[in-house]
Amino acid sequence: MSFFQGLWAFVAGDARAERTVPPSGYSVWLVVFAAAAMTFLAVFVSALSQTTARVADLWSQELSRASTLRITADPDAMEAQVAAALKVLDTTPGIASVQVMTLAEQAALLEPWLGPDVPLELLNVPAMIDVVEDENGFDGAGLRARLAAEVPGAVYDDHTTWRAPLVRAAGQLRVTAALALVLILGALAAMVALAAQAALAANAQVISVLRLVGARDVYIARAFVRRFTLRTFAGAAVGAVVGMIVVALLPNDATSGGFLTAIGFQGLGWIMPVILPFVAGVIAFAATRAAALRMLRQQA
Amino acid sequence: MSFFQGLWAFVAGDARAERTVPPSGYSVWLVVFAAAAMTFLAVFVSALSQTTARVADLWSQELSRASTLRITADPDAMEAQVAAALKVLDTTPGIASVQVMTLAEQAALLEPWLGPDVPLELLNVPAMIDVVEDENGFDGAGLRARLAAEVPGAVYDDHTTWRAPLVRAAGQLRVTAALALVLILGALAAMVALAAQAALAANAQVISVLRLVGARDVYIARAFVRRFTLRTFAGAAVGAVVGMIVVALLPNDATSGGFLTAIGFQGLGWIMPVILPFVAGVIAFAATRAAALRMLRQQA
Amino acid sequence: MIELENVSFSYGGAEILSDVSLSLRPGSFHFLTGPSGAGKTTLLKLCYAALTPTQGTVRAFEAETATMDRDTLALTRRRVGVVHQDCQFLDHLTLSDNINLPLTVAGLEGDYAQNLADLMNWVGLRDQADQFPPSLSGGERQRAALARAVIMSPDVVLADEPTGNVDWEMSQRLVKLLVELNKMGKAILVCTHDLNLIRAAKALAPTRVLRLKGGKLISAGADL
Amino acid sequence: MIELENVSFSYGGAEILSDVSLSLRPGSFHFLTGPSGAGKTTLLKLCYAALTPTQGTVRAFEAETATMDRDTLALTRRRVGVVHQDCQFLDHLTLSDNINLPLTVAGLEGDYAQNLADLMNWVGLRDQADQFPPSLSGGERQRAALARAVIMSPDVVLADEPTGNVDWEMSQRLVKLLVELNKMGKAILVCTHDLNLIRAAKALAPTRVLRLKGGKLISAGADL
Ligand SMILES: Nc1ncnc2c1ncn2[C@@H]1O[C@H](COP(=O)(O)OP(=O)(O)OP(=O)(O)O)[C@@H](O)[C@H]1O
Ligand SMILES: Nc1ncnc2c1ncn2[C@@H]1O[C@H](COP(=O)(O)OP(=O)(O)OP(=O)(O)O)[C@@H](O)[C@H]1O
Ligand SMILES: [Mg+2]
Ligand SMILES: [Mg+2]
Repeated sequence: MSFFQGLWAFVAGDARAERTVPPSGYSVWLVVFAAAAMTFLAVFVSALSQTTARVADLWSQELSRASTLRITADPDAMEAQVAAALKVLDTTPGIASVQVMTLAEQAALLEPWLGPDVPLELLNVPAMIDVVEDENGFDGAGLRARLAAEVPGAVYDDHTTWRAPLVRAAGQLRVTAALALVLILGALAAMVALAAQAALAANAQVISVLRLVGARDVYIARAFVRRFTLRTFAGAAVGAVVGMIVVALLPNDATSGGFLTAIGFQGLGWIMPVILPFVAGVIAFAATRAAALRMLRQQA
Repeated sequence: MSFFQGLWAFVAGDARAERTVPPSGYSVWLVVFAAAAMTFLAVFVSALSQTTARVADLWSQELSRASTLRITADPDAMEAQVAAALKVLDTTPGIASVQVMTLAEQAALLEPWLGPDVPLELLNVPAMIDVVEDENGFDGAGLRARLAAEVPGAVYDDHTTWRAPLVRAAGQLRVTAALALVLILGALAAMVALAAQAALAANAQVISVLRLVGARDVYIARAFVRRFTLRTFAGAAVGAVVGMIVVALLPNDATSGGFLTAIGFQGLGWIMPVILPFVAGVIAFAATRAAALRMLRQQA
Repeated sequence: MIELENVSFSYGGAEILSDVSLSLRPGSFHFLTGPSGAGKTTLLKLCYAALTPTQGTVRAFEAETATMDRDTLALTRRRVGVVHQDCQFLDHLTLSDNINLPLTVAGLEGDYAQNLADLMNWVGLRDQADQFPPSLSGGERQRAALARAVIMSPDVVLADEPTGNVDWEMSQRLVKLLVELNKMGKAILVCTHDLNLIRAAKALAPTRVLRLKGGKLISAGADL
Repeated sequence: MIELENVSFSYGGAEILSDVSLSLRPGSFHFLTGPSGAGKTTLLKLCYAALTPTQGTVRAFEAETATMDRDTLALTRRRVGVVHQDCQFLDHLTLSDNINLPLTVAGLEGDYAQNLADLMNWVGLRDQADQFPPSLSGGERQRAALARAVIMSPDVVLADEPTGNVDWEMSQRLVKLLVELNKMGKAILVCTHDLNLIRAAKALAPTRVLRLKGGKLISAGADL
C-alpha cells in the first residue's frame, strides 16, 4: 500500500470502527478550538515576523550597502582628490557601484535647509560619492586606512550610527516573533496531546470493553487517532483561513514605500499559513497515537 | 461574611469536600498548561503592545509638535521678514515656543553635506524658525494662509510627510498587538471553559454518586470550581512570571534612545502581567461554575 | 415516611407503572419481586426522587418530591439509604471512605466512627477497608453498597437486589442486618428475585411481599 | 481448550489461588461456586488472559497466555465469550449494536444477522433492541451480556454470575441456552451462588461443580 493509499484509507476511515468510539464531546471541541485559536495566532505572528524580516532586510540592505564618501578640498585640488578617491574605490574589492553626486543632486538634498536657490557652485561644498557594496561587502576599516593615506580630505560615512538601532530593533522584533511562533506551535502540540490523553482517559472503560471483545490495538487506536487528527486539522484550517482574512484586512500602508511594508505575506511566505494546518494535523496524529498506544498497553 | 473572608474560605478550601472529587488528571494539567501558555503569550504581546504604544507616542509627540518655518529673503529684508513671521507666530494660539535657529546650529545640521567649514554667513541661507506647539495644537492651514499674506518668503514645513508613515506603522502594530491580546484572553477563557466541561463530563458518575448520597449542589460545584480556579491561577502565574523573565532577557536597545525604546514594561505597564493571573482565575471561576451548575441541573 | 399515591410512570413509551399506591411506614418491611424489567428499580427511583411520577404523587417525609427544590432533595436523600442495583462508588476513594461518604457529605464524619468499624465487620469487609472499589469482588461491592446505605442509620432503606452476587450465608447476614434496622423502626424495602431470601426474612420479622407485574402492584400469595 | 496447570495467583498481598489446575475441554460444562471474595472472578480473568498467573501456566488454545503478544491475545478473545460480573457496555451504542460488538470488531458483521434476531428473542430483549444500555434494567443488562458473549458462537463461554439479577424463569432460559451451546461442543464455565440454577442445569446436561475455598479448587459434594 503506497503512502497516499494509506493516507486516503486513513482519511476515509472505517465507519464501523469509528462508531465504536463515543463522540468525545468537549474534549474534541477543545481540540478543535485550541487548534483554531493557536493556528490563528501562528498565522498572525508569522505575518508579523515575515513583515519584520522584510523590513529588516530592506534596512540592512539599503542602508548598509550604501555609504558616502565626502571629500573636502580646495576648489582646484578637488578634481584630483575625487579622481584619487575613485581610484582607491575602484581597486577595493566588494564594491558594486560608485557614483559622484552632481551639484544638482546635492542642492536637492539641501533644499529644506538652504532654500531652493543657493548657489552651491559658488561655495566650496565637499564632493559626495555614493558607494554601494556588493553581496560580499568590503572591508570598511581597510578602506578608511587607504583613504587616509591617499585622499587626506576624504571622510568616509557608512551610516552605521543611523542604521544600527533600526536594524537592531527589526532583528529584535524578528527574534521575538520567531520565539512566539515556536511557543505557539509548542503550546498547540501540548494541548492536543493533553486533550487526547484526557479523552482517552475518559474513555478507559470503552477501551477496556473493546479489548475484552477481541479488538486489536490498532483498531482501537485508529478510531481515536483519526478523529483527533481530522478535528485538529479542521480546526487549524479554520484558524488559518480566518487568520489570513484578518491579516489581509489589516490596514495596509502602501504610502510608506520601502521603509515599512504592509503587514502580510508575500510570495513564498504564503506557504506558512497553508502549511500550518498540516503541521497541526501531524502533531495531533503523533500525539494521539502515542497517547493511545501507551494507554492501551496498560490494559489487559 | 465579608468578601475577603469568603475569598479566604474559598482559597483555603474544605479538605474533605475536596477529596470527594477525583484528581482529574489530564484535564487539570491541560488547564494549567493552557493557562500558562496563554498568559505567557499575553504578557509577551502586551509588552510588545506597550512598547509600540510608547514608540508611537514618542513619534507623534516629538515629530508632530515640532515644525519648521523657513524664510527665504534678500539679506537686507531678512530681519524684517523674520520679525514679521515671529509676530504672526506670537499671535497664533496653540504655540508653546518659537526659536530662531542660529547660524551655528544650521551649520551643525548641514555638516554632513557641506563639510565642517562652510561659510554660511556668506551665503544667503534661509532663516529657520523651530516652532513647538502646545498640548492643544494649532491650526496649520490658518497659519499657512496668514504667513502667505504677511511673510511671502516663508515656507512652513510641519514634517507630516516624514511622520505619517512612521506613526501609522506604529499604530498598525499597536492595533495588531491589542487584537492579539484580546484573542489570547478569549482563547484562554474558551479553553478553560471547555476543559472544565470535559472534566465534569468525565466525572458525571462521581457527581451522580455524590447527589445520591445527599450532597448539595454547592458542595459538589465548589470542589470542582475551586480546583480549576486555583490551577488556572497557578498556571497563569507561572506563565506570567516566565513571560516577564523572558521579556526582561530580550536584547535591550538602550543606544537607540528616543527613537525606539527597549521592549518591556514601564511604570504602570507592570500592572498588566501582574493582573493577568487574576483575570485568568476569574475567568476559570466563572466558566467552571457555570459548567458545573449546568451539569448538576441535568442530574436528579 | 414515603408514600406513593396512584402513581403512574412511563419513560416516554409504554407505561411501566400504572396507578400504583404504596406506603412505607416506620417499622414496615416490604419485599418487592417481579420479572426482570417489570419496573422495580423504577419504583425505587420514584421513592428517592431520582424520577418524578407522570401521574399521581410521591411524598417523602410529607413533602411532594415533584416540587422539591434541589437542596431539600439533597437533605431528604440523607434520610433515605439506597443500595443501587449497579453499586456505584468513587473509584479514587478507599472502601472505608466510600462507605463513609454519606457522613462526609453531610459534614457528620466522626459522629459514627464506631458504626463504621462494626458495620465493616458485620458485612465481612474489615480486611478490604483500604482497598479501592475497582479491586473489589462483585459480592464485596454489594456488601459495601449496603453498608454505605445504612451508615447514617437512615429512616428508610431501599435496597435493589442487594444479594445478587453474594453467597447464601452472607445473604442471611445481610438480611439480619436489615431486620435489626427494621426493629429499630426504620422502613425497609428490598427488591429481590431470591425467594429463599424472602423466606429467611419472614422467619425473622413480619414482612409484606409485593409483586410487580404488568405495571400493577399486587400482594404475593401466602406461599411466600 | 483452556488449561490451568498448577496456577497460583496473588494481587500482591495474600495468595488468592494456590496450585489450581483446571482443564476446559470441548463439550465440558463446569459450575464454579465459593464464598464471595474467594477468587472466582480472578480465576475467570486468568482464563481469558486479563491476568497472568504468578506461578504455573495458563494455556488458551495451546498458547501460553503469559507470553502471548497483544494481537494474538485479541484473536484468542474472539474465541472466548465472557459474561462479566459488572456487565460493561458502550453507552453510546444501542443494545443490538452492543450485542453485535464482537462481530463488528472482528469485521464479521452480517454473517450472523439471523443469530442476533434469534438471540435477542431468546433472552427476551426484542423490544429493547434500540435502547441504550444506561436505560436498561439490571436483568436486561445481564441478559444482554450473555447474548454478547455467545453471539460469535465462541469455543469457550465463561459466565460470571450471569443470573444474579434475573428472575427464576429467565435464569432457566439462560441455562438452557448455555446447555444448547454445550451440546454443540462448546466448553462452558459458569460462576454462580445460585444452587437452584446448578440443580436445574444438572437435570439437562452432565455438569461438574467446583468449589473454590481458601485458594483451593475442590469438587463439590454429590448433593449438588
Ligand atoms: N431511562 C430509561 N429510558 C427508557 N426506558 C427505560 C429507562 N430505564 C428503564 N427503562 C425500561 O423500563 C423497564 C423497567 O426497568 P426497571 O429497571 O425498573 O426494571 P426492574 O424491574 O428493575 O428489572 P430488573 O429486575 O431486571 O432490574 C425496562 O424494560 C427498561 O428497559
Ligand atoms: N485488582 C485487585 N487488587 C487487589 N485485590 C483484588 C483485586 N481484584 C480482586 N481483589 C481481591 O481478591 C479477592 C478475590 O476477588 P474475586 O473478584 O476473584 O472474588 P469472587 O470470588 O469473584 O467474589 P464474588 O463472588 O464476590 O464476585 C477479593 O477479596 C478482592 O478484594
Ligand atoms: Mg432493577
Ligand atoms: Mg466475582
